[in-house]
Amino acid sequence: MPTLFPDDTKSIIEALLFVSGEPLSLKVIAETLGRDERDVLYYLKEIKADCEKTGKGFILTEVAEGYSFVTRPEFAPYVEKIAKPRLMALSQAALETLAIIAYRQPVTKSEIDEIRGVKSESSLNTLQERGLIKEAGRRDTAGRPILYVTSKSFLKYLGLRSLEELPKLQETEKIENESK
Amino acid sequence: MPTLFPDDTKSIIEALLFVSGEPLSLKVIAETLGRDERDVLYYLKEIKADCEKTGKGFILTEVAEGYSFVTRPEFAPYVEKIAKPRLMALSQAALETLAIIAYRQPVTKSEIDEIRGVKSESSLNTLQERGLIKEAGRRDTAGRPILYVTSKSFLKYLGLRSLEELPKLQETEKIENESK
Amino acid sequence: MNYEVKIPDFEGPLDVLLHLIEKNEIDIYDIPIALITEQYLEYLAGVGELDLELTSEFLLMACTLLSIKVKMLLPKHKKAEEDEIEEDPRQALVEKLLEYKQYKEKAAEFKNMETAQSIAFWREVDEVKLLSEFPAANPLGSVSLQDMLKAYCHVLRRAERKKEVISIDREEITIQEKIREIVTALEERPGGVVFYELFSSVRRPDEVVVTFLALLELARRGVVMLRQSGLFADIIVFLRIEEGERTSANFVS
Repeated sequence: MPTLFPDDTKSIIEALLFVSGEPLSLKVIAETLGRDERDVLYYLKEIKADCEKTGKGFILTEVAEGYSFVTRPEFAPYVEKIAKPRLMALSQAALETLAIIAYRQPVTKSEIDEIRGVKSESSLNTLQERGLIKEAGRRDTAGRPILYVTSKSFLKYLGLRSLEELPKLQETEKIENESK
Repeated sequence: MPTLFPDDTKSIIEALLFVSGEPLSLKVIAETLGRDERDVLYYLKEIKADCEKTGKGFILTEVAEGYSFVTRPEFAPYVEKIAKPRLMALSQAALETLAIIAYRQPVTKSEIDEIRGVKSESSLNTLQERGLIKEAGRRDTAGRPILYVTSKSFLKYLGLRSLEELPKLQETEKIENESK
Repeated sequence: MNYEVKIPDFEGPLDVLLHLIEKNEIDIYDIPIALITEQYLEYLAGVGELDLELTSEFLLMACTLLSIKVKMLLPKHKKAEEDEIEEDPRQALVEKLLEYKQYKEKAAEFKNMETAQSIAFWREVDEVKLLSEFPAANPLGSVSLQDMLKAYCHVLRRAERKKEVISIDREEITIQEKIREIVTALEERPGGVVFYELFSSVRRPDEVVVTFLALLELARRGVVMLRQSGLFADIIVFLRIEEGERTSANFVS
């Protein structure tokens, strides 16, 4: 079964698995190499064993779609530092915009602009990129402006089960007074 | 120098290199691990040797002020079948413009035009779109023209470790004058 | 003289000159300007149409060459050799050519490096997957519920102060909402509703318009029917029920 340059075949499979961001199916690997799927499977097993044996930083996993190298789970705390996107603190403008959306949803950009007295374009972008707000259709008025609402993760990160749990406005005034 | 779990450190470095799409600098690796850069360098050398020795599908290269795994060049015929298609090679005009920027950075569009004897507008656009050059402020002269410099991707694109590795210009005399 | 059938793709006038210098095996520091000018003009004539921007640059170079040629034909001042070193009219051009030449050569080296790099592949990182594996930190950062409330109060107070200037926030009713309202009302009254009744609770003029538009829209979609038994009789609005059930939700999609 193993043929002419067995080591090369194995290395090429490694190269393919390495370069692909997505899992590769047995079929795709076999077609790329012009080899039998059985042969490929044989090498995949070897690659898997190699990774285990030599304590590599990554291992070969088999998922529904195929085979893929993934980093060793126990290294996640380190990998996370590199892979995790860093976030800057939300600006006061973004916070205000978020608060308005939270209490007045669904709400349009121009309504937010009017309450804040300034344009909220970039705040809306930031909040949307972070998945704190989302679009919810359009208002049926002139220009059909986009309506914004808060997202599920907004609730999750504030530790709320539903929007009803948002403190009422009277309470907010209390807080405001207390904080003075 | 090597410490508690030497093997783990090496594997973690592998995991970091594996997960990062961009070359990782010694500094970033060392900070992520909370280790000395010297230690990291030691392991990087070992990882490099491992890749060579065991005929892996990928090798460790030093490029763009950092380290990165890349597929073994001789496997390119297979890898390119599954990798995302590459962008077209740069045109002669773009390469000339890139060379002028690489050696004379920071440099303005009109300086480039002057040297090439033709307009470089579209080359500049191409290079900027591909992230090989970037703007770096403006020259404090009439019209405040934009200054261009090469990016990190430029180093990666040509396989250079740093700008110091650029092939030397023959007219050393001239360059010295310019750099003053 | 042999004309090249295929005109090589030059990057500009300097590139053409370098090509001519190379082809004629000329010392760049001692360019036979008459010969080069002649060949350059021949080249220009051969290219046919250039795009307008390039044309001007090629023509400018032709002028430069011709003016150098003229300067070189002019008799030199007799005592020039003794008194001062007279500048070669070709000097500026030679410098430009040399400078361009070195970058052109580097461009060729870049080309080789580019080719060499094109067979090394970087890992394609699946950003989406990474994000799901390592979800971004709390997108709110350290913002607490209280922070948000404070921000809201702050905004409201600011808006309050400006209220006299700003138009008062009025309740807007959309056609969509009105449609929903009408359909709900009609569903409860299979016998139909008198047209005017639909406007009985409407107080503001814009709401009248919205109500009317909503009715028109419903009629257009075939959701409601309007019936009038005679001239000046009441117009009755019915919900048109078709086979299968409809809920008000269907009408507002």
